[in-house]
Amino acid sequence: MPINENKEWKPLIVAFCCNWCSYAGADLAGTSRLSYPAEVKIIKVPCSCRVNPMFILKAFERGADGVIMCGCHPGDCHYSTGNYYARRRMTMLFSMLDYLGIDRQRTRVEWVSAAEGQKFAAVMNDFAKTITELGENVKLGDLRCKKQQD
Amino acid sequence: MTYSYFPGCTLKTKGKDLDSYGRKAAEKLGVVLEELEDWQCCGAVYPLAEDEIATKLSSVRALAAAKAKEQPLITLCSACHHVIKRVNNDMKTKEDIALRVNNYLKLDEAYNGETDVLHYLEMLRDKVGFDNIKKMVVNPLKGRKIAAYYGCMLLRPSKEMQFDDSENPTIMEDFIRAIGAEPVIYAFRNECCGGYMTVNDKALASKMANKVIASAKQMGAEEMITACPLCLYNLKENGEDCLPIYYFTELLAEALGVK
Amino acid sequence: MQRIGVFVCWCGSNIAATVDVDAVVEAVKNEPGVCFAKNYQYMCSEAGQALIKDAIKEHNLTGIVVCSCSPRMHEATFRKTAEQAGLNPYMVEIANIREHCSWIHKDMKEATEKAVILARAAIAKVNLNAPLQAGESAVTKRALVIGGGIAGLQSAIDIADAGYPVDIVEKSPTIGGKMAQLDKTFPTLDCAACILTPKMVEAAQHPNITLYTYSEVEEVKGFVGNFNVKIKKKARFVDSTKCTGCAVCTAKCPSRKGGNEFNCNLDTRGAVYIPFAQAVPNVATIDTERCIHFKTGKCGICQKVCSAGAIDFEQKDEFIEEKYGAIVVATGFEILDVTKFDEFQYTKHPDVVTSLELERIMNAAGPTKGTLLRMSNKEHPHDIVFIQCVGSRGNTCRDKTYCSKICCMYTAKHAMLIREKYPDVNVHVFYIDVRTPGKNFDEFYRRAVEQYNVDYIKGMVGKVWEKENGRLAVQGVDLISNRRIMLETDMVVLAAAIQPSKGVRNIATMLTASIDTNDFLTEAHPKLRPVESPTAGVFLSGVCQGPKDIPETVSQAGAAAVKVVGLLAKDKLVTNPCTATPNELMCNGCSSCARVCPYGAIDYVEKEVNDHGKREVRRLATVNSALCQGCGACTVACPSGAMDLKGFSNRQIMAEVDAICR
Amino acid sequence: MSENIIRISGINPRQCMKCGKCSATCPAFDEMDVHPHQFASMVVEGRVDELLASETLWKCLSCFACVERCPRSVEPAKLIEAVRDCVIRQKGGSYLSPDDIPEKLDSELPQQALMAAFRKYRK
Amino acid sequence: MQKTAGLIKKRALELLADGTVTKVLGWEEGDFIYDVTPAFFDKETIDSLVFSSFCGSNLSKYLIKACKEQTEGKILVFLKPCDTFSFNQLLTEHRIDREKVYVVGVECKGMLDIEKIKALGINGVTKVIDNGESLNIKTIYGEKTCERSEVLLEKCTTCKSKELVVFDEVLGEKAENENSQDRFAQVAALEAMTTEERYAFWQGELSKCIRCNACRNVCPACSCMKCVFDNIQSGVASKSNADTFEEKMFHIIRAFHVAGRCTDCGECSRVCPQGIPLHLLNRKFIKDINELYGDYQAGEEAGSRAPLVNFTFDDAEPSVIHERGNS
Repeated sequence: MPINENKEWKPLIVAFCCNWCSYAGADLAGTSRLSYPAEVKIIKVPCSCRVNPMFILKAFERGADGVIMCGCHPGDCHYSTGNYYARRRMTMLFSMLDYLGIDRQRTRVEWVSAAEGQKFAAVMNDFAKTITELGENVKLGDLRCKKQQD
Repeated sequence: MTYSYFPGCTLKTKGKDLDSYGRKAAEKLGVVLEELEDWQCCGAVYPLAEDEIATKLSSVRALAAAKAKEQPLITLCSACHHVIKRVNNDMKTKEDIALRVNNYLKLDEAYNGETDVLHYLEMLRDKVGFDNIKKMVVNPLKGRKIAAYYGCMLLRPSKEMQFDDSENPTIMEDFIRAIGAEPVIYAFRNECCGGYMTVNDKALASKMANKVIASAKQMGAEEMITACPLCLYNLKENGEDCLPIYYFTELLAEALGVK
Repeated sequence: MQRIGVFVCWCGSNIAATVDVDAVVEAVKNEPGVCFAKNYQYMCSEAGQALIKDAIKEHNLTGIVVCSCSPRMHEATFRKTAEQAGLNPYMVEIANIREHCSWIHKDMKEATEKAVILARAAIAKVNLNAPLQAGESAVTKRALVIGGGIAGLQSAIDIADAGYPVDIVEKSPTIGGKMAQLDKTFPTLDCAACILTPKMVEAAQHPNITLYTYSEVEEVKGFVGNFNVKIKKKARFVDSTKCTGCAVCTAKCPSRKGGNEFNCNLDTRGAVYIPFAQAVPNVATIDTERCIHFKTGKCGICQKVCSAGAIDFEQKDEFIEEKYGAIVVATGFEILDVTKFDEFQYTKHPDVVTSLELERIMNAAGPTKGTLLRMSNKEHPHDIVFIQCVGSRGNTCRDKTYCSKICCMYTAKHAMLIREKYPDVNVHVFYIDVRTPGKNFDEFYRRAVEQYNVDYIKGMVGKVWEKENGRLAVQGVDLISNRRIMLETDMVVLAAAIQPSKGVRNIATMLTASIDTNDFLTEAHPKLRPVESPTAGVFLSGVCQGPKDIPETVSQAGAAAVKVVGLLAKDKLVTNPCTATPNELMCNGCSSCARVCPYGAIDYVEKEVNDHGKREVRRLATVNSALCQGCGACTVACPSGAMDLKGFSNRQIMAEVDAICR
Repeated sequence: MSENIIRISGINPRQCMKCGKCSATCPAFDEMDVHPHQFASMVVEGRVDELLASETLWKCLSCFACVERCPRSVEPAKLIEAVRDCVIRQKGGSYLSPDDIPEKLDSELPQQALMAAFRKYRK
Repeated sequence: MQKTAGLIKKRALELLADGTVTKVLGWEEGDFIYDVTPAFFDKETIDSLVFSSFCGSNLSKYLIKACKEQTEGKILVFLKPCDTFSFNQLLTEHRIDREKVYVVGVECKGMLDIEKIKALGINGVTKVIDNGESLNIKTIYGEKTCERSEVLLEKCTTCKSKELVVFDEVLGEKAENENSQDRFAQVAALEAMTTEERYAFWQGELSKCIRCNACRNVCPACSCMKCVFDNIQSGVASKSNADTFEEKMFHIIRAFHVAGRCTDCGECSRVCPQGIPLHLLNRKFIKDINELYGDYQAGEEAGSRAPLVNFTFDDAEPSVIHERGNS
């Protein structure tokens, strides 16, 4: 089946959702028929603390234009403390990407509970809009491709 | 034991006794107090407004001078102690205030609250030790029933002053015991005497002083001590029928035999 | 190489109306590993499941992908289906093309494209799936209850009644806890002893309950179903098998200066003592800190007067090791130290007391034999002031941030009891808010105001001091009339905050149960699992979890007991197979994983490994799969990637990323 | 205007739980028209004009009893000082003028009393 | 320096002789005096032990393997102040066995960078005489002088500490850490740039990388039994698949893996043959950690909990990164 035939450019967005809150929040968005762009593709993980920064980098390297991670609100983690570790890890990773000059808007963390279908859809709409405005992500791929002067 | 010493303006004039006896007693105790050169008035009240900088500068100069000498800074007047200790705390913990003060003062080296600020009483308790003072007393003030008047400024706010338990202080009572007298504990020892109203509302100042004096008398006090020239003035001048009231340094000098 | 079947569900029109299910089948047919693909109207129906089972058998499938509704809906269904067809249930993956696709997109082309991508991601993952076996672990059919107050007793009795043996460990010489110190209970005003002591006796006599009083938990090892606990039975220096509780020794003991804790130190007790008349066990205990014999080697009067020969100065601490399947924590509370609130003169004046002290003063077995007297001069008081929220609801270093919950009600109780018994006593209550949610609670409080004329003043007290006449001056404010209140009173009663018992930190550490910033134990879920700790097999009962009154405590104790019984009723526990596993050859033994594990599931062993022929002893992480809940925190903390999570491995997730981004 | 008070004082008046302990503790309570516990809610409600006109500004002793005993770290003395500062920082807002001083002097008055009065009551 | 070198050799001999240690980990001179490399010595070879201003290398990492192999007796190791932080960090991570090591702390006033010396046009160095602020350098072309501060290793110009945080005994004279520059100044300068400028900077630097792995091999924190990049199962290393992921992400992932564990010893930059300022990646994390989670110095205290395996309930949200740039 042909994909992307002469269409306007559409971003590719990967969303990591924890099983207990955010994935259920996404389900609720579906049950409530709240639409958000089809560019968003969800990967289920047991907890936001399962998200290895390498997964995010891998997504970018493979052509993702934006990566968002969703987990339970701090304090509500099914495993009590997972999202606290995730919060530090993601803060550090995002900071490093920003430091390298990769657009800081391409990464995001949102806490979405199982009851927040509305929020899930709103977040995805907003994130997709931001990424669409930013355009294609080429920087990370080109990070080591400076033409040598001599 | 050598310390920088900040006497403050009142101790050079109306509160001379607090200073002179303090120095004599210190000498006797083997404590060297080096008066800071060119110190300026601390400002008498600590500016509570977060945006006040100018009124904190003179305290910072004194603090920085002590830092340069690598000495803790000793104060004697309650008001000076309150102001300097709190300004020091601001310099230590409030980044924006420290930044603005340092930008303004342009000291050789930025000051960030490094100096240890000690009240004379704290020096007696923590450095000399009341037990040692007891040993050095030559004229124990036996049988004298003395009420310690703390007032507000030494104790509060306790999280900044870290002087003693603000509701149940013991340092002055321990001091009284060390010089051989009997401390009298009374309810209003840590309540304000209203001294700072003395200029514009004498009636209020006097009303409040009376409460303190009555409270001390009720518990059987025969005399009072304080560390604050303003409290001393207010209790003595605005209070009705005040008990004999002294600076604590005067009784210390007396007990040590250097009065 | 896997042999994968893909089953695309129409979900009637729920999916099929927006996703071109035929196109999806076509698109995934050539994906790596796929050897069968089909769509069907209702995959979860009997017929749909039969289709899956037939395909598994016919095509020898090693894994399946079902493109359907959310896995939260039917993953369990399809796993069972697979299992019935002889396939490992963990070889099933769901592509959520309903909630995450057909229901949120309108454009068919767009939705179909997305469905294909989601299917591809699931296929990529299944390619890397491995059959997983849910583990099993045996359950020791015995429960431990830590704490012998009303919470612990109720849990223990309920578990014991269900037929399981229970041990209660209580650190003080008797069970009964704080409730034993209370006089009357709200809102019914029945006597605490009358309802508690029968429970104490019941626990002591229950064939399934063993009491370890004057004992402490020393060490906890193991995991749900299999805890190994070491209990220290402190030496009482009294042989409890011989002691008859006659109390002759306690009366004759010459060391009588020390405070009596049971009466909040308002009176004294001997160095050999029985905390109170109804103590269980009714056995004396020698307090070695105060005993003349232990201090000087002389005395020994108790030994001489004991006709049973029960006094044994040579007794040693005893250690007991026991196995348990479940542990209930019921460590209760203590009263906040109010000496930091000396504006109320608590340390200075004996007529300023805490509410618990007042309970003892009002109690017939208390220091005044139940007569309300001022502690300073043992005279009848004419005025009493109650101050609420002392140490509760504040945010300074001397306050607790929470509401202690019980104070409003017990103060109303105290006020009412005093007015009932001594109508001449004026009672004033300074309050910030009166909080009385509970059955018949507000009615109770209103009775105090309306029938008993208790003077409730909205406002706080700023300072209390002694007057010349020995009475107390109370300076407060009435916020309703916006005026200063000056009262002269005979007693001041402080409603001090309650806080978790000090020992709870230690116990929480041993159990790897988490505690919050106030030292209350954390529940697994604040709404849905309120009596379970996040640590499997550990249950919470009473105030150790948060402030609560007696009825709530008893309900929670019962709930915890049911959870324990539910656990002990099982012969085997099935463990989640999606657990973390370390690769021994890659493990650095650096402890990063153990530091982030919320369950204490990771331990270290020194083990010889054979690294490509090289044998050496290394420090290696091991995961106790019975404790591991599969969150994956450790997998990211591990720098070498030695730690991986079954069912959500690094490669599996990377493969999904790849498939989505392809 | 409320924002100004909040900025100068560095205090979040919304932390107040209206327990009244500040007023219960204040030694100058009876002299005041607006009482310490009212300051926090009046700042929240934006009733700053009433506060600016209040006698309380000149009766507060800055003895920090309210600061010390407030269970919610609201520190009413700081709010009062912030309002007082708003008054004296205005032109003509000074409460004390040097001309008033001579009649108030007596031979024993320590200078810190004057210094303090000037610091508190004028800019 | 010469005096300390003498003391070191003397102490090594004594400790070997009295049986306190059976092996010595120190430095050995190569063909040139500035060509100093880590080496193990025993009684026979101890003569080649040297200590000079070119002993910049951090010996702590070599103890991981040595501890495993050491069956009895102790290993003597010489650690400069900054090296002791790495040693502590390895202790925290249970990679080395404190019981098997005898640590002699060697005071240090900064080590020299031969590349900087060469850049001043001073070649053929045969001897360096330390006069405090200035250096007399003997070369085959005669004697030259230069300022000590001009030719310090990068890591020494921004020395984090002259404190030895772990040792059994100390040799040499304690130096003051007064001239050290702010070690976060360069990071702050990069942070102050626009996104595009930063990108250009890093693209320029990282494009120079030849993936020689020197940084990884020298790093005391990069001591995994098996590196993720060498492990097919990890999903990131895929040399066989013509996959460029590893190439592109190597430095980011490496920095992340050592975040909170890196003691800022500066070895990565020192050994990089392409002169990539890799320490600026690690320092960025250190600076962020200090600013967001409170000051933390890896290795300062053995057994401390690294910031990325820790948390507080009110940590900053990741959105601070977004907000920071917008202000």
